[in-house]
Amino acid sequence: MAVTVKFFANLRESLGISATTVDYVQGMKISDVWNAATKEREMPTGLLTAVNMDYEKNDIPVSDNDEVAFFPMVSGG
Amino acid sequence: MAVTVKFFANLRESLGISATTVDYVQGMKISDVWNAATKEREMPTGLLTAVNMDYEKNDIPVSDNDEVAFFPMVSGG
Amino acid sequence: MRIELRSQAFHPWSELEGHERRMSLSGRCGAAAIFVGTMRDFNEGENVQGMFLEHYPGMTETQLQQICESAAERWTLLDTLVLHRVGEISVGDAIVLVCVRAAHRGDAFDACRAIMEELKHHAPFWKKETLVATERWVEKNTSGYAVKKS
Amino acid sequence: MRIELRSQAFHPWSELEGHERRMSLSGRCGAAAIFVGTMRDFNEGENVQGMFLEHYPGMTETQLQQICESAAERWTLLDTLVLHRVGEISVGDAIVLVCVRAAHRGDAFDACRAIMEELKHHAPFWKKETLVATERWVEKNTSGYAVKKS
Repeated sequence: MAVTVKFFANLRESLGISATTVDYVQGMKISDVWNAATKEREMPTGLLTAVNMDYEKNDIPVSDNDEVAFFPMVSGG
Repeated sequence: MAVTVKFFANLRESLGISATTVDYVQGMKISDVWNAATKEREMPTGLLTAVNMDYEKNDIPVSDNDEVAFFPMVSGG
Repeated sequence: MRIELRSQAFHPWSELEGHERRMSLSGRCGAAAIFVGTMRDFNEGENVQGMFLEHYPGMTETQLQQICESAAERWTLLDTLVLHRVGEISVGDAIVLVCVRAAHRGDAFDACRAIMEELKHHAPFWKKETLVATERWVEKNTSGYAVKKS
Repeated sequence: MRIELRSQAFHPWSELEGHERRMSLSGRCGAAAIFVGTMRDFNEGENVQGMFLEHYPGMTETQLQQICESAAERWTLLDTLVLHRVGEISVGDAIVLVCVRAAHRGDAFDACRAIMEELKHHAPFWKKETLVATERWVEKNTSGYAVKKS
């Protein structure tokens, strides 16, 4: 019963974590995943969120075994 | 005292002339050049005109030694 | 800025390679927008077997030069290359190659597109297509789009 | 449709050559619109000496795939190629290559441009630039244009 959490780019560097897992709790939302993974750090503004590699704009409930990722604005190309 | 006249593409084929010269007459306009070069054939609609290799939309006077060209819509690229 | 008419088939990728080598912009160039027009085997519903591309020697080059200069005034560009075939052309041959290099992608994209549209509408070239049993002059440009999907 | 991430430098013209050979469209293709993004030695007023391009393995490929599929639904295309570098990148290296082939130029141009804009805004890549004395993450995309000339 776990959710995988990933961080990228400067967020990964500032948190000092690239990936971790948090216990899955029934009804937990993206913001709960963030709080569990970062020990309640304040979420920076402008952060993007993906659930199972798809962008997710709302603070929706996650499921067991989901992969949740947090990252700053992208800058490829 | 002459004006060079050129025809291109299907216009060249239908007239059977690719280039010719006509006598330059003081005050002659593009339409006079056409008439002299084609023996008064009716000018097809939609024809483009260039004077000295620049497009010219109006029936302006030409000068001695000018090169006047008549051609259909272009289709390169 | 380099503009050339070619009476022989050319290979777009080799041309780009050679041009880049001769006109290196390393470090300054962030974006290259390229267009290659090639000869299809169909046009307006008919099979096309070959093509003759007539031009107006002198005026064609002058018009292409003006088109590229006008793009260079409107956008911030580093370099422009235009190659265009003339004469007998076979199916699959490249007809036109436009390569615009700039620091930024918007400038490169916009200028490349504008040069192609201007070229299609103002550069004195005329296509005569060889169909299965006949020939025809192409008397207008297409919009540049396939018939819209529903 | 072919989408690849590359951890080694690639040569855009050779890639286009090889791709065309593998995926020949001769006769059907009338237009190829290509974009090559290369690493500049300056960005936002600073000298840049190198770059690390981070990505999200799995999601990056999925997003690129979705971007190309969405373009193929919107325009009438024959083929799409996207190559994108990841990892350590040197000045002058190609970062991204997009090649869209279609029967008609409007479809090719529009789709190539849309794919690049979507890629810049939605594909999970992050650039970390090495400046003369420091490093910095690139936190926003540029508009794609040089500062307007007056």
